[in-house]
Amino acid sequence: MSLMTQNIKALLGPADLKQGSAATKVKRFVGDYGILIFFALIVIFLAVAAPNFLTLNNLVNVVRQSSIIGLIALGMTFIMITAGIDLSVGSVVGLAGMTFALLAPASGGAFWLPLIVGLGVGLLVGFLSAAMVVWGGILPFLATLATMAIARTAALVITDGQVVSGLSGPAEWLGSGFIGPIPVPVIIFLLAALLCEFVLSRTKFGSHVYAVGGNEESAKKVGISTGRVLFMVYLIGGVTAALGGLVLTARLDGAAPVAGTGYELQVIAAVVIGGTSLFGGVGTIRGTVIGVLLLGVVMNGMNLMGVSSYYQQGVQGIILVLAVLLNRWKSD
Amino acid sequence: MSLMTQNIKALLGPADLKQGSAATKVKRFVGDYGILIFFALIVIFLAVAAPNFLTLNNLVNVVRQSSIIGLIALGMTFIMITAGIDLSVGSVVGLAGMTFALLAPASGGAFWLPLIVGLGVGLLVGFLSAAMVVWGGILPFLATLATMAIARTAALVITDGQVVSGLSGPAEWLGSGFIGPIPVPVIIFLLAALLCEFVLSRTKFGSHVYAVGGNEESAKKVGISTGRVLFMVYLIGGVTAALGGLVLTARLDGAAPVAGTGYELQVIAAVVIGGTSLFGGVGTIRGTVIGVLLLGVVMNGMNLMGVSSYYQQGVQGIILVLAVLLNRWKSD
Amino acid sequence: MTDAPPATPPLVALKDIHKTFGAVSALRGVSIDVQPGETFALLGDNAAGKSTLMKVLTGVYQPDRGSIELDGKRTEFPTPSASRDQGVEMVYQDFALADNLDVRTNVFLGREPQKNILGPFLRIIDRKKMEAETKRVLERLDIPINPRLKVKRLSGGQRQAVAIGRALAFDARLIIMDEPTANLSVAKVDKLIEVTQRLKDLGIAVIIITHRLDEAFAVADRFAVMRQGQVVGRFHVGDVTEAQVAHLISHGTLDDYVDYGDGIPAERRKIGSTSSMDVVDAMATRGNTTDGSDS
Amino acid sequence: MTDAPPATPPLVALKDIHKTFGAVSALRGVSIDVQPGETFALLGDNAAGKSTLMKVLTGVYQPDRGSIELDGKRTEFPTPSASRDQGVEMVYQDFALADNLDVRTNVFLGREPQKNILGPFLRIIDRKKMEAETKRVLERLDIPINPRLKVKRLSGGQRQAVAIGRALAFDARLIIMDEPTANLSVAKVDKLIEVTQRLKDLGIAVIIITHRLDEAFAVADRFAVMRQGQVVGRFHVGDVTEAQVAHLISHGTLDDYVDYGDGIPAERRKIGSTSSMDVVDAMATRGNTTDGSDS
Amino acid sequence: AGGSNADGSTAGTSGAASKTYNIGVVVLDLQDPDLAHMTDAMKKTADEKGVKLNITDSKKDVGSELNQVEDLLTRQVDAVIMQPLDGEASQNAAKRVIAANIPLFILSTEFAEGSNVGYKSYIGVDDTVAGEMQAEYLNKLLPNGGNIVFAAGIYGASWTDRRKSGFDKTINKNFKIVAEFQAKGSRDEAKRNMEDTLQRFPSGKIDAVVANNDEMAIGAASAISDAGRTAEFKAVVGVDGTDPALKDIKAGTMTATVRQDSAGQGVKAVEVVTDFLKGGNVENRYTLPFTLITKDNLSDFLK
Ligand SMILES: Nc1ncnc2c1ncn2[C@@H]1O[C@H](COP(=O)(O)OP(=O)(O)OP(=O)(O)O)[C@@H](O)[C@H]1O
Ligand SMILES: Nc1ncnc2c1ncn2[C@@H]1O[C@H](COP(=O)(O)OP(=O)(O)OP(=O)(O)O)[C@@H](O)[C@H]1O
Ligand SMILES: [Mg+2]
Ligand SMILES: [Mg+2]
Repeated sequence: MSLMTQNIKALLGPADLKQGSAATKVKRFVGDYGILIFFALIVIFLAVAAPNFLTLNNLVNVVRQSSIIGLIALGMTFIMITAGIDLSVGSVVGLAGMTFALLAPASGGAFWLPLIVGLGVGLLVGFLSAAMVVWGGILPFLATLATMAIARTAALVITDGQVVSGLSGPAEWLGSGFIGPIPVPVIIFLLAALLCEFVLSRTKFGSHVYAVGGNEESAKKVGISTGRVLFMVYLIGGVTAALGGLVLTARLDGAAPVAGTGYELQVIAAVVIGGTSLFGGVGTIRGTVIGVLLLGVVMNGMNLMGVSSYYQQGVQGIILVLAVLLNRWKSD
Repeated sequence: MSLMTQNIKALLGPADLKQGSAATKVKRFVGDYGILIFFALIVIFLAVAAPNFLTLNNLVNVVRQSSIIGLIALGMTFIMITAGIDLSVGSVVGLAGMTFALLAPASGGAFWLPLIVGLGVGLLVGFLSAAMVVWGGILPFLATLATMAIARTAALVITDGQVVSGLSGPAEWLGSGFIGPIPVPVIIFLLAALLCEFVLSRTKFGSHVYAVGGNEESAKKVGISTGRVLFMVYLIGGVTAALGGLVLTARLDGAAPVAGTGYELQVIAAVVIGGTSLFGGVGTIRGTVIGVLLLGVVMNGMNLMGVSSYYQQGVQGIILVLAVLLNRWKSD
Repeated sequence: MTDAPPATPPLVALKDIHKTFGAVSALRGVSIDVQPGETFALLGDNAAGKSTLMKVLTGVYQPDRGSIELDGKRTEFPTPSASRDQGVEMVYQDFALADNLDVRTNVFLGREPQKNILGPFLRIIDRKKMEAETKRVLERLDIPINPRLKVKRLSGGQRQAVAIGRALAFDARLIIMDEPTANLSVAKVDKLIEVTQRLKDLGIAVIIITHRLDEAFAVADRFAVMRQGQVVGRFHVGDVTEAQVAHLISHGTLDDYVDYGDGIPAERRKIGSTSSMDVVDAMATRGNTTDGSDS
Repeated sequence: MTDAPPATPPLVALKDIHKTFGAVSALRGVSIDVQPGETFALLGDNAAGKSTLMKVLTGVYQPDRGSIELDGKRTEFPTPSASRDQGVEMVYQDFALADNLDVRTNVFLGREPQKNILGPFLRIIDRKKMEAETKRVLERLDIPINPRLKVKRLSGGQRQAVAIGRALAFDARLIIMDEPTANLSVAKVDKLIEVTQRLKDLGIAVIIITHRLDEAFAVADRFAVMRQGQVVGRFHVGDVTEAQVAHLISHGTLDDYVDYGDGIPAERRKIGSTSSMDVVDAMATRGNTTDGSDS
Repeated sequence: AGGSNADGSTAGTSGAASKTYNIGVVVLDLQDPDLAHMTDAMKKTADEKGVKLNITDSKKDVGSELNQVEDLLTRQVDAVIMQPLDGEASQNAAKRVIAANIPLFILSTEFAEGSNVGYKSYIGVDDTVAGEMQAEYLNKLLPNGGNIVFAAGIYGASWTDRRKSGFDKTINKNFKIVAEFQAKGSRDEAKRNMEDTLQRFPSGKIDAVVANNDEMAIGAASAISDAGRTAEFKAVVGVDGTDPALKDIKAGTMTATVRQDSAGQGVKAVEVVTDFLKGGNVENRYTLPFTLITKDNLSDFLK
């Protein structure tokens, strides 16, 4: 409970020196909360301009849609804070989802088994990436480009390019069920986000993640086992991507081997909008959550307003720039 | 002429301290030439294993296929050495090619006009990216993600999603012509590569590109106008991507608004295989050229050997890892 | 504590400079001036604002308030390049080197010598010349370094030498050195002192920031002492003792200074007393309250 | 130049250490040993190999040849964490700070204190404790810094203080300080000397690398002089003069040392001579052969 | 199919038995389930016929398509079966084959009207017809029209453009497309877009969903049933006739699909090419029919 309140306090802003002139204060406020303010502005705009936007139904809808990208983005945040990147997440979504879909009908009611195997697949791919990065000394971009190719190949070969359809009831519940008024994917996402926020901001391991990203050599010199930290983040990245894949599969009641293609770019965009630097050392889970929701709300809003698909990409690009301009204040 | 010999010398390896034990020498040799050796090994393997690989016809074919990705990779090398990235190249290929295809038939024989306008489109997108990066202080990843979206939208809107076909003869020559035994795209690529190699390794501007990527703050402190350098590299990136788009359009005798989708990843992979770091400060054009050819040869070889397309991605991934493992020696 | 107004305008004058970073006021109305050809020492405690003041002068920071005058004319340095173009060279405390580049390239960064090829319009970098000049400058500083070594491979002192070499390699009117001797060995320090004295003979002004008072007294004509973002004293070098200056640096005033006549600053007298020993005592008694094991 | 074999095994002994980087032989057979509780100074010219030797001892580098003994038992430090676990703390010459993190986090990096929540299995970082301890350590060094400031915002001396504070904040058996006073002001240097002396009283061994001979003579029991990757002299502190050591550092031998009886090293005598003035002369006459304009 | 098998065996005895023909195949996207299905069928037929297939993938990129064709030419295949990515932009690749004097067969996608690529034969369907059949189905089902949500594939891709234009031409004036989104053929994107669209239009404002392929129709249907609004929709119609779509029709979440016999096209293509190589005569066009599948005739197709 006290943990919760502390987290809420953390969400409201970083503790920092709070002295200084009024102008400085305003600037610091915008810097700290820029993306939040921007998010609020967009929500207000859509509440006015987009019919039905501000209905409970639609808001639940947006969060549910965002929860898959959101889950993947959680792990990506860890990885990017270490100055890494994971391009394989999209294909992990495909492969893990595929595994899940293949095993789920066979296992009947006991959907824990396919769930664990699916997550295991994510762990395995994360392990491969980590091994290349840590033991092979290969740049994350390339290592995960390789695992991306390998995982996608595996998904295609396993099913010979076919779609796997028809999950069992409990498995489907993962994607379409509700607990009270809240969809299951949303609950999974929120729980995972809280856990990640806790780990990243409160634990020793979290602190080391920032250290590795800030200055890997210094981190090594003070005795942090940087290899272990890197291993962990890629494993986390693999698991969250796999979890995203399971939820996606459950949501679509089937898995295509190409599912998740191109997700990596969306996920990275959301994480960066949330204030995580590609160069490592900086970033928060709460920022990522906002980044994910911001992208989700914009897409939803454009659909509600009936913006043509032709223009949607362009509008998204512009929103992106605006969001980041606000984030920039922070780095000063 | 003397310039040429110097460049060839440069291609053969960096001038460095050449003392040290025999083992050190071997290690340094492999470090300096690792990717070249690896490239040679692959070529030898394919010469034996892949029927028709070592025919003049096929070799010309491979280089011609690689020349488009190659052109784009030249500009990307500049950008990545400054620790930047350009995700918009794929959509610049689409937009510039589209412009070229729209103007080429109308201009009859004078294909210089559409050519210049096409390149101008590339410059414009590059300018947009640069403005966001330099004036807006937006991270290159996001700035170019935005220009990517904007350029793609523009291409779709201009032609309402339709393919533009039927270039005039001289325009087609750009893609399918020969000068002597050498295809025009290859000549364009080689000339552009030589020019870029010259600029990057011999001129003041080139030296500043490395400085900005190595330590932007230090570069600023010694009086380098880092903004100007960044502007230049994004303009170069825009022009080379546009040139790639023109050649692609000419080669296909038509332009689809979605042409070039996903090229950015291929290009970045080639550049990184060639030894350029995502974190900036390191890289060469000659490395990029080898990276591009390596990817091209591998794809071609797999096709000639009849490797199933399902496995091709996986094989590519593994080759990538091997190539990079060799490059890693260098950074020690 | 007052200077007689000089006949010629100062080479450079900083007037009432203010600079705030977030909640920290680094400079709170600082004015100094340096005469042409003069060697000027800027002294002060850690975090007094010395480096910040010099970065204002080289265009790295823009002051919140205050002005810069060059040869008596008000000027602005919006970028380091503007300042460098006016003949101001600086050895930064963090060296401002690009680790990925070799020594010669670092020395000539931003000022690469060029030579013509194919006529005057196509010019390339003259690496040979860079190498030769780099060798010369470093050898004369008595710190020979292979000009083709990457800077990241160098020892602490070698890095510092490259930073100093860069400032010396060009025709400057004013050379600013921010703790240039921090990582240099004894003989190298002496050499740098020599070089600085020689610069004076050539009419090149020098501002040196240092914590070694003996060095400051060996080279400087005048100096200023900063404390907490303000100047607390300006002296000609003969007017005060090292002991007095040391007192001023730590206390910001000479009012409570006691002269023992032997030149030992009051601070040093305290050595051996128990005033600030508790930190170490605390270490001895802390025991295992701090968890030292890795995660 | 020879030590009597000590009765107890040395705390740490480095034996015949070799280390080569590419073409550069940084260490060519170096042996030193440090007794428990002893303060040991490692002296030497720039690029002599001092920092490299210490990085071998803290597990940053692996030696090409040679061995490390701890309490007389042969050991290996494959990683810095292995060395730190044995109670070896080091203040690195480049500080080894993570610029993106705040002061307290840097001080406790790798050793974060934790507290239990929900039982002993769920433990979180105790930031309050980190903050309090950080404040204490830095205040006792007389360099108070807000523990929540990002390190990249700090002045040169403040950064150095954080690095020193980190080494002092834990229970060490051996503290290595690589030029810890380089960026510190006079009073802070004195404070650090005090702290070092106090460490000795507590039985904590210290290895200090410094170019300031007065500091070395003020704190050290013994010292070694390195030159070009080898040890060229080992002394007890009373056995030689500062002047002799300075000569040894620059020349690698005492054979040609001339004692003027006043303790001024031969090097300093040369000040004012014309031996190495040509660099500056060259600067004056070079004119515009070097193109200084920006591209 | 039995007949052509017999043809193959007679040709086999006519002396050319020693020669195994190599046929190059360029498919537009092997990661597409429907096309994967098709190539599987082609491989099986090839095995039966004793010819060798070299299947390559142009990965939905015209540049890569041209590369694949060039590589096939380098391998000196005896014939090329090409599934053009685009009716216009793929012509250059096709001409490359003709120029190399290798017989070319076009599978599934036709070149633009009026173009003269000298291929031996076209085997496939006319995507325009699929769109027309979707429209006719709606015209008949809802003579008074209604509001349609349209799930488009990839703008600029010929299968999308043709199916869409066939639909637009044929649908009667009483219908109105009130929303259209590009879901790139993916179930995932279609579901997301449909969810938003359902938010935008409350009950009673939409009557039908038309999708350019089955995956998108399935995604849209899934969004509708999640929202509990299945009953509102009089029609949810796709194209392809994939197994999951048939299941959805059975379950009542989809109402119809237009089956294109992808596997049948592939089999036919291999048969035609083999005939040609063995000296047989081939026609210029083999058009395979589409079939409308609804609940009524579902049992004929469900396995
Ligand atoms: N970029 C910055 N952002 C925030 N604070 C800064 C910045 N640069 C300097 N400061 C603060 O300004 C004050 C003065 O710093 P400065 O570097 O000028 O000190 P200094 O006199 O050079 O000290 P030292 O002798 O330790 O190098 C310090 O408190 C420092 O924390
Ligand atoms: N990582 C490295 N790669 C290559 N060469 C290195 C590396 N580290 C040190 N060296 C070389 O080893 C030699 C000794 O360096 P070291 O840093 O140990 O000197 P030092 O005695 O600490 O000098 P200083 O007093 O200047 O700090 C130098 O010539 C240096 O260039
Ligand atoms: Mg300073
Ligand atoms: Mg050192």
